[in-house]
Formats: sequence, structure tokens, C-alpha cells
Amino acid sequence: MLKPTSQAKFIFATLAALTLPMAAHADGERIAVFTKNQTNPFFQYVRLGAESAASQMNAKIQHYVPTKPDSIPEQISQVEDVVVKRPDAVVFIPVDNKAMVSSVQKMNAAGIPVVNVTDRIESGQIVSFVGADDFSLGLETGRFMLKAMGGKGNVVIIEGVKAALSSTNRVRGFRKALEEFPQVKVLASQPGNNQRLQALQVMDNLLQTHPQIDGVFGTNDAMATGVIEALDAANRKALVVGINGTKEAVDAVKAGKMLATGDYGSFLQGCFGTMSAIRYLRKMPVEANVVFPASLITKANIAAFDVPAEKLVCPKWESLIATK
Amino acid sequence: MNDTQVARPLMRLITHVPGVTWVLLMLILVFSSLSGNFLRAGNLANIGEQSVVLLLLALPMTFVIMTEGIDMSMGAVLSLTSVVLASTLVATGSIALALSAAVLIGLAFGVFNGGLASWLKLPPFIVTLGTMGVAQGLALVATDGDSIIVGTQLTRLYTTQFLFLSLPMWLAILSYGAFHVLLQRTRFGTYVCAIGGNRDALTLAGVSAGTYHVAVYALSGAMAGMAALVLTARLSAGHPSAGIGMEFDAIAATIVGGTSFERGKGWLLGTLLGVVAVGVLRNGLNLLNVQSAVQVSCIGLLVIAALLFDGLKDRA
Amino acid sequence: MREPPLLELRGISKTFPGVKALDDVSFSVYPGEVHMLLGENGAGKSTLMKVLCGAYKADLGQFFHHGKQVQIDSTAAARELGIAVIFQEFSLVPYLNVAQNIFLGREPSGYLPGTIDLKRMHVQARRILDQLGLSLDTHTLVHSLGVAQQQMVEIAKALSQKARILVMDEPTAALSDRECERLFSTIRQLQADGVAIIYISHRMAEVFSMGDRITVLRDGRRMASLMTGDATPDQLVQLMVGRSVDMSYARNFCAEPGELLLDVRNMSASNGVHGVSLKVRVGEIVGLAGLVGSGRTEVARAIFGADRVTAGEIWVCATRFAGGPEQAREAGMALIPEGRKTQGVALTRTVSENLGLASLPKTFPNHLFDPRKARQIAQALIQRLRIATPSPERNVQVLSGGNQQKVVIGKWLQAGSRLFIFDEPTRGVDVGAKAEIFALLDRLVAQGASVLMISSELSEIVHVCDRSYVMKDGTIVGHLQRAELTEERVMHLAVGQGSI
Amino acid sequence: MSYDANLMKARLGNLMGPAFYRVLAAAALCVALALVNDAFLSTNNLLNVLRQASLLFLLASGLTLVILTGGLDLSVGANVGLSACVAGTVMQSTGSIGLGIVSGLLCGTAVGLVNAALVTVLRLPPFIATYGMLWALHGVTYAYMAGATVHGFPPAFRTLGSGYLLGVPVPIYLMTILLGVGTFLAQRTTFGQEIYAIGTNPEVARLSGVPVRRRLFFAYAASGVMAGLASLVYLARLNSAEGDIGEGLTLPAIAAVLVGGASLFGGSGTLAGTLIGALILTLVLNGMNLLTIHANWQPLVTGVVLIAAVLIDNIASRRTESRA
Repeated sequence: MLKPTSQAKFIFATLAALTLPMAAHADGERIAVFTKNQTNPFFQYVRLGAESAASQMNAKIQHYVPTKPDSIPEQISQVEDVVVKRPDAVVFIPVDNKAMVSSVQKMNAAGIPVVNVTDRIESGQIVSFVGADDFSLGLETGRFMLKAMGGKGNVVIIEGVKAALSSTNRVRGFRKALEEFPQVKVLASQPGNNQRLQALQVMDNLLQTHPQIDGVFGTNDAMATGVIEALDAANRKALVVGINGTKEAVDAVKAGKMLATGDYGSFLQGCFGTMSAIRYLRKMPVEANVVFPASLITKANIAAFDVPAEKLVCPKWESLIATK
Repeated sequence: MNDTQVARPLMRLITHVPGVTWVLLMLILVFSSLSGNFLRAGNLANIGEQSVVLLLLALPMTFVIMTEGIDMSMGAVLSLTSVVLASTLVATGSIALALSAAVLIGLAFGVFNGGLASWLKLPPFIVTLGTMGVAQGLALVATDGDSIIVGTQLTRLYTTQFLFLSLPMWLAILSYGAFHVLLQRTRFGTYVCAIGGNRDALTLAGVSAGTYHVAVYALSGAMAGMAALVLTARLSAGHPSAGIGMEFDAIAATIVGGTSFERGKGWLLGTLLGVVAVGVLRNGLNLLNVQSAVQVSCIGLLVIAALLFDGLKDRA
Repeated sequence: MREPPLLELRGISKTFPGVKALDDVSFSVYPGEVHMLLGENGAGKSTLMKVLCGAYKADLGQFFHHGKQVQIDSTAAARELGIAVIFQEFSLVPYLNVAQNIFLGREPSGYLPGTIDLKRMHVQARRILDQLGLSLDTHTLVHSLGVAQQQMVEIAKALSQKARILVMDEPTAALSDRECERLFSTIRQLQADGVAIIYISHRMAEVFSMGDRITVLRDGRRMASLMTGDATPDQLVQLMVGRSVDMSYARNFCAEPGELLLDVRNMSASNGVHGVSLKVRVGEIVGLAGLVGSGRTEVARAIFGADRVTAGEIWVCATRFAGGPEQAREAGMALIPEGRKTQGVALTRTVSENLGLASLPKTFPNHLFDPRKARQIAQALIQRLRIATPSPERNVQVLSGGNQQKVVIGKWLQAGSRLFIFDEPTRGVDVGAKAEIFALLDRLVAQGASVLMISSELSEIVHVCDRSYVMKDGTIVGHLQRAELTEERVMHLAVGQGSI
Repeated sequence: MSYDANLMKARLGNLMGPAFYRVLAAAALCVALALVNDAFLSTNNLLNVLRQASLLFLLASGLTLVILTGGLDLSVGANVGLSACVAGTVMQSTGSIGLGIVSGLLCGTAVGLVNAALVTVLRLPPFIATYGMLWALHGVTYAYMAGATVHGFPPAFRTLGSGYLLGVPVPIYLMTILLGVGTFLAQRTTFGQEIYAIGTNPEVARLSGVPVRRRLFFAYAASGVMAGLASLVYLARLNSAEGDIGEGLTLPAIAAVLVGGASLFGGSGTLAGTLIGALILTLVLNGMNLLTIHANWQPLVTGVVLIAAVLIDNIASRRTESRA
């Protein structure tokens, strides 16, 4: 009932399982990488980063992605299965920073080192945390847009999935930025659930009630681009910012449709998360806490980010120290 | 007409064995041969524990479907009750209290569904689709999308071993037993079958079919509350979207297990097999580290394959 | 005068939106009496029964049990009084076993509340089945039983209620004569035990052989109550239909049949029939007799292409026929199936939709559907077949059994069929409509069509058919020409004693 | 009542179906919204609502046909997802609008044919067979897109989704055409008659010489084609596609059909009804945005409206029955 390709995978996987001894060793460590879903480009970049890092340090990557996007029960099950398989280390993006604590503790109990990426887990022992600060991203992107608006006018917020931490923090950041610009009025804050179509239709509807919208803050790029489509269709103009720095957002910024997008450093998160894991196994020093400073992708610095995914390669570990 | 012999228990079992049984056997064969870890006690325990929540949902779902109904709200109610359970536990520190709160909320939703479906004769699909939204909304309103961490006491309960099995496993086993008895040896079970099979017959026999019909949905709601206990313990947190979409898994497991949407045909053991099959598949594919995208397709293929077996059997 | 009646109804009236179903009906039944209840479909029999068993609540009227007034406002109350009903639409649950069905709603309780004492239930079920001389396994799921067996289970269900008053609605409709005999003996036995029996039937033979008293209903009113001795068939029919109907179904039998229309050669089919050969010529009505379950319906379905033919050949008008119902329709065949409500008409669609269903390609060759035209056609058929319906836009549901049957026939008339296969055309059809249907058959063959007719009522076979095949165990065991066609000979062949 | 009056009534019934009271519900909803928000009744907003409804309707129309036969197609959403991704990628790589459109339609049709085969040839129960397909398709889509996003299509193509013609959005024209053609097909062709008969009682239809399986096959295939068409409109509207574009489209579509008065047991329901259903669902979303109802409450409100819609209709129609 399986396609030939996946049968091939079976065989490969079993070979791997048989040939590789359990203990850690200087080479070919098996790193299990957990991401939230297969549909959001952000996690694709994380996975690419992880693979690039692994190939540089010749370790092996195994990806674990819930079949239902962001499904908590499924990620828990996957952790349980991984504990059975005992990889040398785990690079872990929890689908929920609280609900996954028990799973992290399971891995701790099994003695598998865990590097926490993107969303900071509430508790449980981790080798290191590698991620960006959603709050300051929201703050910086917001600030940038509000400045561009000349500190006055009307804005709307398109929220992400209610249950997701990153969205909430980004909104919090943006609201903080708003405090600096008292003349800016928030007309509405409505849910787009990280879905392009929903964001678009929500924007459609908001455009009806609000004749004057000067700025839109989308908590991720997919929604921001959805908003842009809505604006185009209605022949309305407004400054739009998103967060994540995905390919399409970069293109939109280049085309001048989007004002800016917060750089979430997804690829780098994959790189340094994986590097930290491997370095830890190889008894090399690692940073306990790597948080990328919030940076923006704007027309000014666009060139640096306009690189196709397959061309991306992880920078050296040392460059990380330099950025701090 | 020699159908008469067909119905003798043994023969009945053989002719009733749904395709899922064979699929399950094949899966076990494949995985145990491909992955050394698969048959380890630890891993089998995994599969078991991963299947508990789904089983607790699929059992009542089987009853609901036997009444020619459906309960789309189950997943959302599960999420809501897990939130309720968690917050009550945090507030009072009493598991018993928390559980009863969750079960009560579930019950309330069940009665509402059943009432509309049975007394007002509204189509269950759309009704429960509506209550699905209501439950989701309430869960979000209650938590503002945040999850509620519960203390270690629940986790301790979850991991407690008793006669080689963890408590959740025992809960699953007991529930299955209870439902089996309910279906085979009680009026309730008989009437569940009758509601789907020939409601008028039941009414003419002086039984208030409506009440039992509502009771079926109430049961499904209450079981969602039960499942919430296991789920919350598993997450050691209540989460407003933890159960989303689980109703579909439950329905799939039920139908694949040989229960039909028509004329009150149901088979509880089939449901159990269906649940286990899904658990085994996911676990096995993870052990073999099959690419997630392929995993997604495999689940679909499992469902279709199981049905195909049934189709062949019927044609034979 | 004898003791007060076991049950007496006085001035019962029941009105539904639009119709007065029962109008001041009085009715009584004594212990040990078989009281026949006659009337055309829609005369109010079933309503009266529903009132009796508490399913409906009478608007007016009183009930007296052993002479003292009682209330029957719920099925429970009715059961209190020992009233049990055998409905014509089976009240069985397909995926419960025989025992569970017999005791539905009255399961013997186990130790714990709500539980059932399975062992006791099956033992008791066994006892009742033995009483009826049935060898059924009580664990059999009902959906795997044939119609006749289901009917017997239905009867067992009523008996199990230790009823003092037993109401039967055409209990023999689905039974072969042999099974009928067994039922009758059971009834006599119950009679002897002082059980009062209210018996609804359309079969005159039964009415006179079983009945002590006869009550005739028409349009919700009681026309008469008379002792069987004082009644004659014609008189009863007149009371029922309000006009006299010729009961002999006299028809001018076809002297020299036309060319061969249907020729089935040694056919076997997936549904179990084997080695069936039969011929039907233009202008003939050919019978297909046999006990229920002998494979008559299966033969009909196989010929029509509804079930797969595994061996042998079917020739229609000298051309080899193969394929499904669609091809059968093209070939000019028509099937008027046994299960009218489930296979004959689409209950929740309108009369005109049903009438048009089989002839869509013929009426609208360019696939464009024209409601007005469909309507005119329906109108024409309604008049031609005298179908009693308020309008072509009414759902078939509301029509009486006889009229539904006419709709099925009309559907095929419109399709221009030449070979009509009737499977129990008069089941659940009242005397008046029965006569009309047979008259229709006669007209059909007169106009150059031909008919293959399945019937469990030997009298029908004998009176109506030019010749008849007899089936047993899935194959044809005999072929009787007009001259040799008698109920006895058919029966002999059907039960397999001696052959011709 | 005279025959012609009867006929008229029947005709009206055919057009409105049992959805008549839902029309009132929708109207009531409009009035309520108009009262609380003056922007609602603006031509722009009404067009906007219609455009959003048309997207839903495109998907629901094919589904209506399937549900009329007493079946169900849970894979329409996933089908849209895959078809959109295929069409998008083809259009990008070849740069040809025509090829993109064709590939999208072909993909949708192919999926429809598979469903049709599963249900009619292999005789699998539709609900669960198409549910299996849903998973299979999601898997294929994820694998095909590998987390990437395809975006930026030629304006000519995008008019299909976001363009205007004489001041009216193009999708609305599509919807109108579809409604006309579909209603004609259902009410004025023998095919439609046969579909209704099959939905009411397949055995009766079969024994009347109706080619049941061929008709069913067509119904599921058609649902696939419609999904393909819908995918193109979505694509043109969003101007981009990712793996999860199809998620969460199916249930609203089914809801639209059922709220529109169709029964899952088949044989009853009309396209006009489905349109009403789609409108009700869209109005709710539109209204919630116009009134900027807090995100947390939105699913709840939608749920309540769903139930209310069927409840009102149920009670009202019962009243009329008892009067008749």
C-alpha cells in the first residue's frame, strides 16, 4: 500500500537503524529535528538550515513533522516514538510551549540532549535555546511602519492562530510600539488564523467599514500578502508589514508592495540549533541562549536576503558570536 | 435460505471480520520485520497509550453512528472539556472534582446535540457542526488561546503502573468492556441498535426512543469529558485546540471497523481494531522515519485499503 | 346473551388534518372469537388498529374492557390490557437477532438494573418458535431472514406478549399456503385458549374459513357487522367498495398465443436459481407459482437483468438479451417488483415523477426535460389507470397500496413495455383494486403484450393464467397447461410430491 | 387549488427547494446587520459579500450534486489545494496561463475520477472513501510543495479571481453562470430527474432502467471538475498557493449545502438553496468583521447561526405542513 519511493525509505531507514550503534561518537550523529507543520514556509527554512548544518558537520538529520499541522497529541506521540529510537540529540520546536513540557521531560529522562528552537519551552532541561524574540520583532516591525506613517493615521491588526504563542507576542510587541505613537488609532484587530484566504477576506470586509486605513500589521507574511491582494483588488493604498521574511515577502518588499517584513532568521535558527546539538555531543562549547536581535528586511537591505533557498548555506559558528 | 447457519456466533464472527483486521495484521508484519524496535514492550506500550484517547472517542461514536447519526462536535468538546478540567484542577486541586466538571460539560453538550437531533429531528451533521463551533469558541474565550498547565499530580496518575499496565490503558480496557456489555447485554444497547434499525418498532414496543436517542449523544459527550482526563494528563496541560479534528479519526476508525451509517449495523470490536490500526500505522511510520508527507498519504491509503478488503469480502 | 365483550369500542372518531379517518366507529370482540375486519385500503382499518394499540389517541369515543371503561392513550396502556398487534409493515430491527426482536421493549431483566437475562430470553424465544413450529435459530439476525420468516417472527413477537386480544393485519400476505395453514392452526389454538382475535384480510377464503364475525369499514365508517354464516362474498365486496365487483376475474383465455416473446434457456443466476427454462408468447399470461422462497422473485430479477446471469441464455423477440435493467427496458421488459414501497415507487417523489421515471429517454430523446409535458403524460396515465390522487404533484407516499401499484404499472406502460413481469401484483391490495389490476392484465395481453405473473395465491394463478410454471428450490419443477391448472396440482408440484 | 396554481407552486418549490425559510433567515441577517452597521448596505460591501460567497459556492455547487445522490465528498478541499498548487507551479514554470488553467482543471478532474471509481466501481462508502482521499491528497500536496510557496501570477489570470467586469467582480459572473447552468441541469434535463430519483431511492431508479452507477460516476467526477475550477479562482484571488491552501475549505462547503436545505440522505436540495447557504455563512463572517467581534467569539457565533438557520427552517416548515 506504499509507494516504491517510501519502500526505499523503509530499507534505508532500517539499514540506518541496524548499522548505527547507540552511543554518541565523533561522526554521523543522528539528530532528530521536530518542526510544527509541513505547510508553513518558515519551518521549511528551519529544516533546510538543519540539513545544511548537518552536512557541513556530517551528521544525519531525521525530520519529525505532525501529519495534522500543529497537532499537540501527534507531536507527543512522535516524541514517544523517538524516545524508543534513541537519536543522539533532538532539535525541538514545540507545537505548544506549555503542553510539550512533559515530552521534553520524557526526553530528559531518556538522557537525550534537547536543543530548543523558535518557541521557548516553559520548563524542562535544554542544552540551549536558539530563536528570535517575537515580542521585539513585533515591536521593531511595528515601529518601522508607524514611523513610515508619520506617526499618525489608522491601522488594523490581522492576528494569527489564537492558540499560538508567537502570534500573541508579536501582537503584544506591536501594541507596545503603538504606545510611542499616540495619534495612531487601531481600528480593528481580527483573526486571520495564519491563513492567506481568511486574512484576505477579513481585509476585504474591514475595507468596507473603514474608508481610511493607513497601515496593516500582519503577524505573518502569508497573511500580510493576503492583505496586499485585498488592497490591490479594492484599489486602496496602505502600508503593510509582515513577519518571518519568507521568499514571497522578500519579493513583495522588492516590488514595493510590502513596506517591510521582520526577519525571523528561520534558516539560521535551523543552522545554529543543529550546530549547537552536534557541538554539544562533540563536547564543544555552546551558547546556552541564542536570541537573534530583531532585524527588518526593507527595500534598503533587500539584496542581502534575495537568495534562492537552494543557494543558502549555514554561516560558521563563529559568525554567530560576532552577531552577539 | 440457509442464512440461518451463517448467524451462528463463530460463523458470524468470520463473516463480520472487517478488512481492517487483515490490514492490521499486514501492518504488524511489515513493521516488525522492518524495525527492530517495533515489537519492544516499551513501544507496544507507546502504541497502546497513543490510542487510548481515540478509543475513548470512537466507542461512543460507534453508538452514535449506529443510530444513523454523527457527532462532529466531539473533537471540539474534547478540547473544551480538557480546558475545563485543567482550570478546575488548578483552582481546586481535586482531580475527582475536575473530572466530574469535564464530564458534566461534555454531558451538557451531548444532551443539547441529542435534543436537537432527536426531539426536533434536525440533521445531526449540521447540528453537531454548529456545536463544534460553540465548543471551540467557548474554549478560546475561556483561555484566550493560552494553554493551562496542570500540576504533576495528574501526570503521576497518568504514569502509575498497575499490573504491568498504566492507568490509561486500564481505563481503555474497562471502557471497552463496559461498552461491550452495554451493547450486548443491556436494554440501552439493544435500543441503540433499534433506533438506527427501525425506530417505529421501538416506539410501538412502548419504549421512548427519543430518550434513548438523546442518551446516546449524552454518552458521547460524557466520554469526550473522560477522554479529556487522559489527554490533559498526557499534555499535563489543557489546551483549547488539542482535540481539533479528532472526531474524524473517531469516525474513520468506526467505519473502517465495519460499522455502517445505515440500519443500525455496528461492530464494537471492529472499532477497537480500527483504532489500533491507526495507532500502529503512525507509530510504525515514525519508527521507520518515513517522510511526514508520505505518512499523511499512508493514513488515507490505510482507510481505503481496509474498505477495499470489505468490498472484496462482500463480492465473494 | 354471552358475557360482556372482552373489548368494546364505542363511537370512536379520529381526524387528521384534512381527513376524517374514523367516524363514530363502534366495534367489539369476545374471548375466543375471530373478528374479521374488512375494508379497502384507506377505509380506516389501520387507523383503527393504531388506536387499538395506543399509537394514536382517539379524538372521541370510549373503550370498555370486560364491561368497565378504560383509557387507551399509550402503547403501554394497550399492553396493560393485553392488546398485541401484528403490523403489516414489519416492526422488526434488522441487526438484532430473532430473540431480541421478539422481546423488544420487554426484555427479561438480569441481575443488574438495565441488563438483560440473555439465556432466559433465548429459552423463551425458542419455546414460542416451537409453538409456531419454526426451526429458526434465535441468534439469527433478522435482516438475513426471508420475508415469510420475518412475518413468522412478527407473529411470534405478538404471541410472546401473552396477548388476550391479538390484532393481525393481513398476516398471511407474505406467507405460502403451507405457512398459512400453520398460522391458522395456531390461531385456532389461541381461540381455544379464549384469546380474542381481530383479523384484517383481503382474502375471502380466509375470511370465511377463519372468521366468526365480520365488520366492514368504508371511508372511516362502519358499514355493517354480521355473523360469517349470514354473509356472502359478493355482499361483503359490495359493502367494501360500494359497488359490485366481479370476483371471478373472468377473462377470455388466449386461444392461440402469438410469436415467442421471451425464451429463457437453462438459465442460472448469481442469486441461486439454476437451470431455469421458460417461454412466454405474445398474448399470454403465464404464471410462476411456488412456495415463498422457492426462487420465483429471483428468476424474475435475473430475467430483468437486476441480478447477474451466470449461465444459460435469455432471448427476447428472437434477439439474445444480456445486460442490466437499462437494457431490459430497451428490450421492452417491465418489472413490477414484490417490494412495492422499497423497489417499485420512490415514496417521497411525486406521482408524475414516478410515472415518468422509466420513460425519460423515450419521452425526452434530446435529454431536455419539460415539466409541462411530463405533467400531461402523468395526467393521461392517471385517467387511463384511474389512479386516485389529488394531483400529479402529490407524493406517492399518500396513495393507497393499490394506487401505488397502478403507478408502477403506469410507469412501464409509458415506457412502452411489451413483456410485463409481475411479482405478487396484488400483495396488500384491496379487493376492488385487485379486480381492476387483473382487468388491466387482461387488457394488456389483449393489446399484444404478454405477462409473466408471480403469485402466492394459488386461486389467482388458477383463475388468471393461461398456463403456469411451478418452482421449487430455485428451479422449475413443473409446467401446467390451462386444462391441467388446478390449485391441487400446483401445490403438489410446489411441495414436491409427484410430478407431471 | 387549480392545477396551474399547483404547477406554479411546484415550480417555485423546485427553485427554492426546502430552503425557502432560509431565504428569510438570510434576509433577517441582512436587516440586522444593516441596522447595526451602516457600511453593510453599501453596494461595495454587498458585492464584496457576493464575491466571497461565490468562492464558497463554486466549491459547494459540485458538492450539491454529490449530496443530491445521497453521497458525500469530503475531499473537495484537499482537491482544491492540490489543483491550485499544480496549476500555480505549472503556470510559473511554463509562464503560460493556458497550461496552468488546463493543468489545474485536469488535476481536479483526475481526483474526481478517482473518487468516482472508488465509490461506483469499487463500491466503497463515499463518506469514508473520500475521507481517505482527503488524507492521500494532503500528503501528495505536502510532498509536491515541500513547504514552499508559489506566488505572483500574470494579471490576466488574476482577473479571474480579483478582476472586475462592468464594476462587478468576475467570480460573481462565474457563480451566476454556474447557478443558471446547474439549475437548468437539475430541473430541465432528464439527467437531473434521474439524479433526484437516485438520491431518493437508488434501487427504484435502478429497477426503472436508470443507469445508476454511470450517473453516480458523473456526479463525483463533476464534483472534482468543480473543485478544479474553484482552485483556479482561489489561486487567482490569492495570487499564491502553499500546501495548506485547501485546509478548512470542506466543512464550510458542506455546511453551505446543508444549510441550503439539502439532506445528507439525498434526493432533496437545490443549487439556489446552496447559494443561500453560502450567503448566510459569508454574511456571518462579514458581519463579525464589520462589528469587529473579538476573535475568540467568532467560532461560537458561527456555530450558533448554523444551528439557528436549520432550527428556524425546521420549525417554520413544520408549521406549514400542519396547515396543509
